[in-house]
Amino acid sequence: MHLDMDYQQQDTLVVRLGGDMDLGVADKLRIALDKQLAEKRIRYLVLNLSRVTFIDSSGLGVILGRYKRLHHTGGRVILVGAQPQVKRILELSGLLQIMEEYPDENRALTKIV
Amino acid sequence: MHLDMDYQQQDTLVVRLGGDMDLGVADKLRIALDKQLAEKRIRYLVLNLSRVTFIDSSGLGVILGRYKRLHHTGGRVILVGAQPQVKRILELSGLLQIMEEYPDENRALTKIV
Amino acid sequence: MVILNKCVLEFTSVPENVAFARVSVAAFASQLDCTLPELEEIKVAVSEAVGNAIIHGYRNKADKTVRVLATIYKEGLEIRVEDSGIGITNIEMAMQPAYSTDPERMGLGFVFMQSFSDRLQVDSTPGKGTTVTMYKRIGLRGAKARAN
Amino acid sequence: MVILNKCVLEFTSVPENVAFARVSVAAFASQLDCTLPELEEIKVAVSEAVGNAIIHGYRNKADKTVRVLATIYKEGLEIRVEDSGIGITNIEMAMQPAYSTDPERMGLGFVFMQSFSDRLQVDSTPGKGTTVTMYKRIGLRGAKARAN
Ligand SMILES: Nc1ncnc2c1ncn2[C@@H]1O[C@H](COP(=O)(O)OP(=O)(O)O)[C@@H](O)[C@H]1O
Ligand SMILES: Nc1ncnc2c1ncn2[C@@H]1O[C@H](COP(=O)(O)OP(=O)(O)O)[C@@H](O)[C@H]1O
Repeated sequence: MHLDMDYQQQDTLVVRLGGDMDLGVADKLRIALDKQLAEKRIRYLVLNLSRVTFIDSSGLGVILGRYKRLHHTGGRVILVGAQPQVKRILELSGLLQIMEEYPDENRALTKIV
Repeated sequence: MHLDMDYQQQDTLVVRLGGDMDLGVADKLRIALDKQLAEKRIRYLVLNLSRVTFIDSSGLGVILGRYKRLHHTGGRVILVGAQPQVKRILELSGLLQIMEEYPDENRALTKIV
Repeated sequence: MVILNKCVLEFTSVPENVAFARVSVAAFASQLDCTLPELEEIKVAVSEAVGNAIIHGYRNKADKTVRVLATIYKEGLEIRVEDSGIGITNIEMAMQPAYSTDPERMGLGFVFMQSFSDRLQVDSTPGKGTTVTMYKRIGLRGAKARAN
Repeated sequence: MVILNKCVLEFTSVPENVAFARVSVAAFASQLDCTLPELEEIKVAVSEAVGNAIIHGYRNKADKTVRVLATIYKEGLEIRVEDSGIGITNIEMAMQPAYSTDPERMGLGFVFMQSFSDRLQVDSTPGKGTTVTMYKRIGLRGAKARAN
């Protein structure tokens, strides 16, 4: 699992994830994300999934948890660039019914206003 | 394991191999190669290994066996484009001391005279 | 049904082994004529079942053993995931979509196992452990799909 | 030495399972901080040992079982490959480079196992079977190599 953080604006955190999102990395990922969400006043969390090779319900749980946390204070989680096999799991899970998904970061960032 | 045969000249057979060369494919590969060597009067066997992802002593055995067969009648086996991990095994095995190895098919084919 | 090939994996109940288990079963399953999407489905199903054994069955205790059996038949693949953990009292309820005894989790594990296999069976005895058996038809179907 | 993680694979003695075994052990070993060349070495070593169990130990009989145990210690990885086949009468001779009882083979299996591990031990009882144990130091070394 790779993780690379980038602040695009004061309130927007872009996180580029890579590797497998499963139980083996869920805790570390959750802690890393929550640390950033707590330190800065993040309203928009953009998760770039383009290098994520696998996701299961433990990985989805990390995304949903961040969604709930931000939703609470009026923020949003925006997903970017999921590969077909990952996108399929996102769809099946219903997450795409509550979160937006865009093909690339630029398009995602223009949706943040 | 993928296998793709191509006759460059009457006496030269170019075989492009792909995948893992191990015990699981050694028999099939041996049979496929020997069939060609028997049907045509092949003198030069060019094995393009550029898409071979793994080789062990069973895979090396298939190469050495073809070498012995051709050597017997004055022919040669020429190796092409092995990836680093495959090349390392070829080197360790001593095969590169009796066979030529070239970075690409063109260079290999110019050596056949 | 004729057994063509069989393997058993036994490993420590730590989260890192979820990846090991799914990669191993996928490597085994790739002997069948399965498509890439089918392999992905197998990986997700194994991930969910092994994850459940660790989190729920063994309540994250790291010194237990999870067993995975994979059997290749002419007609398909059977995957069995066993733990000797706490077991499930109400299997029917546990298998309901979105049901989870852990508020942090989504209750999608059985949903994925269900939709990614042609047959799913859960056997469990409270205090003894749980066995999840998934069967997936692969073979001609895979070959055909690939030919298209 | 403290055991950090452990897995056991048990599978039918068919040639297709050589790939399954090496991919599985590599997936397990990738939990350690090993470099790509180290992973390749592990794959070759497992391939040779499992191949030997099938070809020599079981003389290509397809209804037998090969067992592979992998253990992660803080200092490295131990891989053990067991068969209950014909066994080796003269281990020292068998381990000699280029020695093979099969004229079609190269006698390089033990050479690779030797050069790709820090310790190689072969235990065998004629008529009972063979156990090959390889130990490879991985850890700081891998991390350092990767940092370079
Ligand atoms: N191996 C198991 N041992 C004990 N309980 C289990 C096991 N697998 C599943 N369960 C129970 O079934 C519930 C639903 O499982 P699942 O659909 O995978 O969702 P989740 O893992 O998100 O909770 C779990 O919350 C748990 O209570
Ligand atoms: N598991 C085994 N059971 C019985 N004999 C074995 C086993 N492994 C190796 N041997 C013997 O040791 C010899 C040398 O093995 P090796 O160096 O791997 O070369 P090769 O496999 O090419 O013969 C084999 O030819 C065989 O006689």
